[in-house]
Amino acid sequence: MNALEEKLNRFVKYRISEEDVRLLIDHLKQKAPVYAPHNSGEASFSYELVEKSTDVVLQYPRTMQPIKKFFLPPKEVLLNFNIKDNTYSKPEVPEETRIFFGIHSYEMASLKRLDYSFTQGHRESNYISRRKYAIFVGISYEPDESHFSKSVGIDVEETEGFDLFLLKNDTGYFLLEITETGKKLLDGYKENLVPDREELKLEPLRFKSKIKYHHNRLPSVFDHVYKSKVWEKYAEICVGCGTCNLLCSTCYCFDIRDEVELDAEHGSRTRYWDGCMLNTFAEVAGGENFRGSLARRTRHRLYRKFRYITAKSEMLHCVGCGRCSHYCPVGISMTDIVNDLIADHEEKQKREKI
Amino acid sequence: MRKDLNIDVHHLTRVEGHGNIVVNMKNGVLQKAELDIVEAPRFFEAMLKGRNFMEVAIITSRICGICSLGHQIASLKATEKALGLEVSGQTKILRRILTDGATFQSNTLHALFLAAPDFLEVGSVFPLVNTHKDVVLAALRLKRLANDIGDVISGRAIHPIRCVPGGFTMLPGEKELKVLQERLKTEGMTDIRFIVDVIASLADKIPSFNRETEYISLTSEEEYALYDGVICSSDTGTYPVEKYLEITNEFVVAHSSSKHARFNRSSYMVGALARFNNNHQQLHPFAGEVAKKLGLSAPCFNPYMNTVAQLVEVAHCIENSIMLMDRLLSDGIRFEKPNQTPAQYGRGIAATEVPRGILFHDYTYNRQGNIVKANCIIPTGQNLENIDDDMKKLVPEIIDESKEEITHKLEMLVRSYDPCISCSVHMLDVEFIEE
Amino acid sequence: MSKPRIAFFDFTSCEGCQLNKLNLENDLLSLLELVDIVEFREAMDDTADTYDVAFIEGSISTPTCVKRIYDIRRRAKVLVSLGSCAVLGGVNAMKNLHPADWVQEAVYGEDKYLFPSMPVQPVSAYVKVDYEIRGCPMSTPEFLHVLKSIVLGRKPEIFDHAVCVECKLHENECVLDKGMFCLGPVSRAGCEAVCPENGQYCTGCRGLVSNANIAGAVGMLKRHGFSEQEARKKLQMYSSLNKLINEAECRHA
Amino acid sequence: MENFALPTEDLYSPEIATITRVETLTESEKRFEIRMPGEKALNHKPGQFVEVSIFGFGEAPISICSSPTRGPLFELTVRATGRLTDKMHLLSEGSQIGIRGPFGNGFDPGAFKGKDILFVCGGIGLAPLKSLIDYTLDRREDFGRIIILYGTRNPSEILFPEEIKTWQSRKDVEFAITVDQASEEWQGNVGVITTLIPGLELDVKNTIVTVVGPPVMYKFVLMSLKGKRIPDENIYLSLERRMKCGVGKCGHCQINDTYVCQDGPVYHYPRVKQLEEAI
Ligand SMILES: Cc1cc2nc3c(=O)[nH]c(=O)nc-3n(C[C@H](O)[C@H](O)[C@H](O)COP(=O)(O)OP(=O)(O)OC[C@H]3O[C@@H](n4cnc5c(N)ncnc54)[C@H](O)[C@@H]3O)c2cc1C
Ligand code: SF4
Ligand code: SF4
Ligand code: SF4
Repeated sequence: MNALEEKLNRFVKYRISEEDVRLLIDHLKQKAPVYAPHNSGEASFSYELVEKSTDVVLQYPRTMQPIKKFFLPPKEVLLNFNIKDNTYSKPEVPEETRIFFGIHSYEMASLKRLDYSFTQGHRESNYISRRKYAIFVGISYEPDESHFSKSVGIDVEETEGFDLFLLKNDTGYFLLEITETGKKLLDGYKENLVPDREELKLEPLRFKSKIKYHHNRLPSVFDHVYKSKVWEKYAEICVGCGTCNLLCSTCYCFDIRDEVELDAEHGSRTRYWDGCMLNTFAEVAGGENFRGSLARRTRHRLYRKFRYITAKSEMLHCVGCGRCSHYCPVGISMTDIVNDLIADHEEKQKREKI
Repeated sequence: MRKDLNIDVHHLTRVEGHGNIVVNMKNGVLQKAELDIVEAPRFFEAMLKGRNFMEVAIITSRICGICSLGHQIASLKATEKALGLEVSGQTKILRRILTDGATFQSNTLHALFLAAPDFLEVGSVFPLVNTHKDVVLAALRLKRLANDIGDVISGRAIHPIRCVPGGFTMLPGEKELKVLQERLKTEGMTDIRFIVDVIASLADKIPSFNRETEYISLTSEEEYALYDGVICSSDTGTYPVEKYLEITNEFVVAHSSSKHARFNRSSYMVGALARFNNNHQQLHPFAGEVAKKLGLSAPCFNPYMNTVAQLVEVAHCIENSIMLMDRLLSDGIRFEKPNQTPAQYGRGIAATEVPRGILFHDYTYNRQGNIVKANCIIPTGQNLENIDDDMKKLVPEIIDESKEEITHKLEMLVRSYDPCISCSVHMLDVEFIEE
Repeated sequence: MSKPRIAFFDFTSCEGCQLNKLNLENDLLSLLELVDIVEFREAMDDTADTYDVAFIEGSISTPTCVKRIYDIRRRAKVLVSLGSCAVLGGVNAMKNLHPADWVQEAVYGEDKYLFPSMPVQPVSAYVKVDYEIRGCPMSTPEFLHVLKSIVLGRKPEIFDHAVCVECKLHENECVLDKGMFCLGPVSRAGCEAVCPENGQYCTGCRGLVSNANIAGAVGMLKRHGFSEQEARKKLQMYSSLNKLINEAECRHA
Repeated sequence: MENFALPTEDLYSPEIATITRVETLTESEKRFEIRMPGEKALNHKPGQFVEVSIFGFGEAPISICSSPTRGPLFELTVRATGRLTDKMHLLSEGSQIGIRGPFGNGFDPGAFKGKDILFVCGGIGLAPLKSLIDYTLDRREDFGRIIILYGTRNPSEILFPEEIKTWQSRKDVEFAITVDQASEEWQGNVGVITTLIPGLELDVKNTIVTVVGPPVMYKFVLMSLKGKRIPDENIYLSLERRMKCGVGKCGHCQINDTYVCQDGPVYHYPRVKQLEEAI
C-alpha cells in the first residue's frame, strides 16, 4: 500500500452509486446553497448554483473560470460612493456557508495558494469573509492532455482541504468522510449506508509525468534560467491575450476603476481581474514599461508560478490545472515551457562542466 | 403666379445620410426638382472582393446601420441559395420574427421620431420631451421593445451577431422569449393603441397630394410578405426574384452618387405604402383597424401616407411576432448547429423587404467559397426617380404658397419616403476577375 | 456649471453608431438632463456655431469631408471620434487595398468621374482627436462612460487589452473550443466581448491592441487552418490601414 | 490551515480627510496640507506614501512630503498628470479627499544616526525626500553632514522655495541646485544633477546616499556615485510603479519578487542590483 492509499484508508468511506450522488446533492442543498460544475456550452463547464441535482456534471475535465471566482469575483464592487457629498459605503460581503461540490484536487490546492496571498501581510476582509464558511466536496477525475497536477505534486485523490471526497470506482463512487464538518453534513443522508471496510486500492497511475524534473527541483531550475533564450522562443508566438492569467487558478492580480452613473453623482469603485501578460499592466509614469516585451511578461508569469511567491510560501504556485495551456489560442503549453527551461538549464550546466 | 423659385436644402435633416433638395424654376418653367445624393460612395464591392461566405453578411450588414438586419437576411439568403445550404423551419421562424422586429423598430423610429416633429411643427423630437412627454415615453418604450426583439434573438439590434449562414450561432432561451412575448402583448399593444390615437388626431397635417405610380414589393401567398416572397408590380403582376434585373434597370444620373431605377413607368415606388397597396388584404386584423382609423385605404396614391402605412405595419409586426413566438414556444426551441457545409458553388439571388422597400442581394461564389461577383440593389435607390417625379408634380401645384411652406412640404415629402441614403450609395455591381 | 453643449456629426459610415445613440431609449431622458444636444442632423433640424463636445462618426473619404472636419474641429472644444469608421477607417478602408481607379470604375463604369473619392482615412488623419470610442457599432455603455467622464472633467479610461480579457471575465464559452477561430486574442476590448458571448467569432472591429504581436496572430490563424494570405485578410477587415499586418513576418510553421 | 477567525482588514476603504491648505508651487505642482478625521496623526515614516482618492476620479499613491516630527497634519505635493491628480489641483481649502495608508517601508532614519547624509533629488523626487530632510533637520544633532543636491528641468519647476531658502541660509546644511536649462535670470548651476556629484568632498564610508527622481535619472546618478567610491550598502533609492491597491495584492507594482508598496518604495541599493526589472 502506498502512502496515499494508506492515508485514504484511514477515512470512513461508503460505497454509493451515481444515483446516490445526486441524492447527496439534494441532501446538501437543504443545508446550504450548493455550487457545482454544469455544462456551459458545447464543450465548456462552469461552476454554478445548483437548481436541479441532475444538472450537475460529475465527470468533467475542468471548468473555464477556476473556483477563485467565488472568493475573488471577476468583478467586485468595493465601494459605492457619492461624488457630491464625499460619502461612501462598503457593500456587505455576506459570511455565509456555501457548499462547493464536485471540486478537483488541484482546485482545492489553488485555494490554499490564494489563502496565502490574501492573508499574508494584509488580511483582506472581502476574501476572508467569502472563504470563511466554505465547505468543499471533492471528486476524482480523469486527467486529460492538459492536466499536469501530478507533475507539480498534487494527486488526483489528494483530499487536503476537502470535507468530503468522492472517489470514482467501477460501480460508482466511494464517499469519504474527511473532516468533522464533512461527517456532520452527512447527518440524515447516510442513515441506510454501511461503512465499507474493504481496503481501498487506487488504480495504477493514470498521470503521465509531464515535467522532466521532480517538482521539488523546479524552483532551483528557475534560479538559473532568467536569461534563457526560451523566453524569446515563446514570445514569438504568444499574442499577449492574457487568457493564461485570467483563467489561472492562482493568479489574483487586479485593476480598480471608478465608475459613475448617469446622474454624475453616484458611482462605484470596482475591481476587475487583471493580468501581467497584458501590454500595459506594468507601465509606469512617463509611459516607461519595465516588462514591455512579451518575453519579459512571459518570464514574469512563470516566475510568479515557480519562484517568487514559492520562495516565501514554500508552495509551487502552479497547480497543474492546465487552463493556461488548454485555453491558450496559440497552443502554448506550460509544461513545454518548463521542460524547455530544464533542457536549457541542463545544457548550460554541461557547457560549464566542460 | 410665381415665376421664379430657387430652393436648396443642404444636408436635409432627420433622414439617414446626406442629401440636398434642389428646385429651380425660371420664368414659370420648372428646370430642376430633384433630390441630390451627396453621400460619399463607399464601394462595398471592394470590401467584398474575395471574401469568404462566412464573412459576407458581416460586411454587408455595415452597408447600413438602420437596415443592418435586412441586409444580413438578404445576404444570408443569397449565400445559402448559392451554396445550397438548407436552413431549418426554426431558423426561418426566428428570422421572420427578427424581420418583424426590425420593421417595427425602423418604422417606429421614422414615423414617431423623425417624421412626427413635422406634424407637430417642431424641429426634432427633443422639445416634445417637455410638451408631449407621455407620447415621447410611449414612443421610446415601443422603440426599446422593438430593439429588444433584436437583442434577444440576434444578440444585438444593430449589426446583429447571431445570424450566420445556415442558421444561428446561439438561440434565445424559452424563458426570455416568453417574457418578450408577454411584453409585446401588454406594453406593446397598449402603447401602439395610444400612439395611433394621437396620430389620428393629427391626420389633417398630412398634405393632400396624389400621384399614381407603379408600386413594387414582395408578395407571398402565405403572409403579408416581409421576409420572403416573389416580386409584385401593381402594374404588371408577379415575377420570380431571379428576374430582378429586368425590374430594376438601374441607371446613373449626374446629381446622385446613388443609382436610379425604373420599370414599367418612368419611376416606381417601394416601401411601406407599396407593400400596403399590394398586400393589404393579408394584414392582421388589428393592423387593418389601425389603417382604417388613420384613414389609409388601398390603393393610396399619396406618398405622404407612407408614414401612416409604416404605423400600420408596426401594428402588424407586433401581432405577427406574437403569433410566431407562439409557434416557436409550442414546438419548443431546439439547439441546432448552423449548416455551413456548402453543397454547391455558384450564384444565389435573394430578396427581402426592409423597412424602406424591396432589397436584392445577388452573389456568385467560386469553389473556395469566396465572392467573385456581387450585386446589391437598395430600396432608396429604387425610390429616387419616383421622388424626383413627385417633386416635379408637386412644385407647380403649390407654387403659390410661401417659399418656406414649399420647402417644408418638399422636405416632408422626401422624409416621408424615409430615405436611407447611406444605404443607397453603397451598391455593389461588379464582376471580379478570378485570381 | 452649465450643461455641456454636445453635437453629433456623420461622415462616411453606415450611421449605425448614430442610431445606437437613438437606441439609448431608457437613458435618453437622463442624458438630456446631463447635456444639451445642439446639433444632430439625423434627429433634429437645429444647428449651432460652437460645441463643447463634438462626436464624429464615419471616416473621411471625399474632399468635402475634409473641409467639414476642419471646420468642426475649429468650433469644438473636445472632439471625440466615434466608432470604427471614425477611429480606424472601418470597413470602408478595405477599399484602399485596391487601386482607386478600379474601385471607381467597378461601380460607376464610365460615369466614374462624376463622383470623386479619395483613400479612406480615420478622423485622426486630419485633425486632433481627443478621445476615441471604438466599435462597430460603438457600444452604448462605452459612449455613456466617455460622456460622463467628460461631464465630470476627467479622462475616460480607454482599454488597450485583448477581447479575451472581457470574454474570460464573462466566462463565455471560448469559440475556439467550438472549432471556430477568433481575433479576440489580438483585438481591443471595450465591447464586453459581445460577439463571442453570442457564439460568434471576434472580427476585430475595434482594431488591434497596441504593440500587438501580428506575426503571432497570423500564426494563430494558421494554427486554425487558414493560409497566411487568408489570415492577413481576416486581420484586415477592420484594420486595413495597419501596415504591419502585411509586413510582419510570420515564422510559425 | 489558515485561521480565518483572526481579525481582518477593510483594505480598500479610505478615511475622509480634509484639505487645510493649498499652495501653488509651480505650473503643474501644488502642495496640500491634510488633516485626518479627528486630527489623528498619520504616524508615518519618512519615505512612506498614502493612497489618495477622489470618488469618481480614482486613486493614486502620493508620497508624504512632510516629516512626522511636525505634528498631526501632513503634506502632499502633487503633480497634475492625469485623472486623479488633475482633479486634485481643482480642490481648495476645506475640500475632502480619501486617504488610505501610510503604506510602504519608508526610510529608517534611526539606522542613519551619526552618519553624513547625501540627498540626491531629481524633479518631483524632492517631495518624498523632503520628508526625510525635515526629519533630519528636526533631529539635527543625531546626524553628521547634511548635503542636499537638487536638480530640475528649469527654474520655473523649482519646488518648495521657502524651504530652499532656509536650507541655503543654514550653516549646518550644504545645499546645491542645478537646472537642465537655464532661463534669462538664472544665475546658478546649469546641467543635469550628476554634474554636482564629482566636486563633492565626502567621507565615503560614513555617508548615506538617498536618491529619488525620474526613472532615467537613477542609472546616471548611480554611475557617478560609483565614481565617488560610495559603497553600495550606503545607497538607498525610492522607486515608483503604478499601483492599484497599495497593500501588496494587485500585482501592478511588482518588481521581480518584490512589491514596491510593501518592500519599497525605498530600496537598499544592493537589493536593487538583484532586481533585473528595477531600473
Ligand atoms: C510610491 C509612489 C509615490 C508617489 N509620489 C508622488 C508624489 O508625491 N507626487 C506626485 O505627483 N506623484 C507621485 N507619484 C506618482 C503618481 O502616483 C502618479 O502620477 C499617478 O498615477 C497619477 O494618477 P492620476 O490618476 O492622476 O493619473 P492617471 O490618469 O493614472 O495617468 C497618469 C499618467 O499615465 C498615463 N496613463 C494612464 N493610464 C494609462 C494607460 N492605461 N496607458 C498609457 N498611459 C496611461 C496618463 O496619460 C498620465 O500621463 C507616486 C507614485 C508612487 C508609486
Ligand atoms: S494565453 Fe497564450 S497567447 Fe495568450 S498571453 Fe497566455 S501564453 Fe500568450
Ligand atoms: S499556471 Fe496554468 S496550469 Fe498552473 S495553475 Fe495557472 S492556469 Fe493552472
Ligand atoms: S472566444 Fe475569442 S475572445 Fe473569447 S476567449 Fe476565446 S479567443 Fe478570446
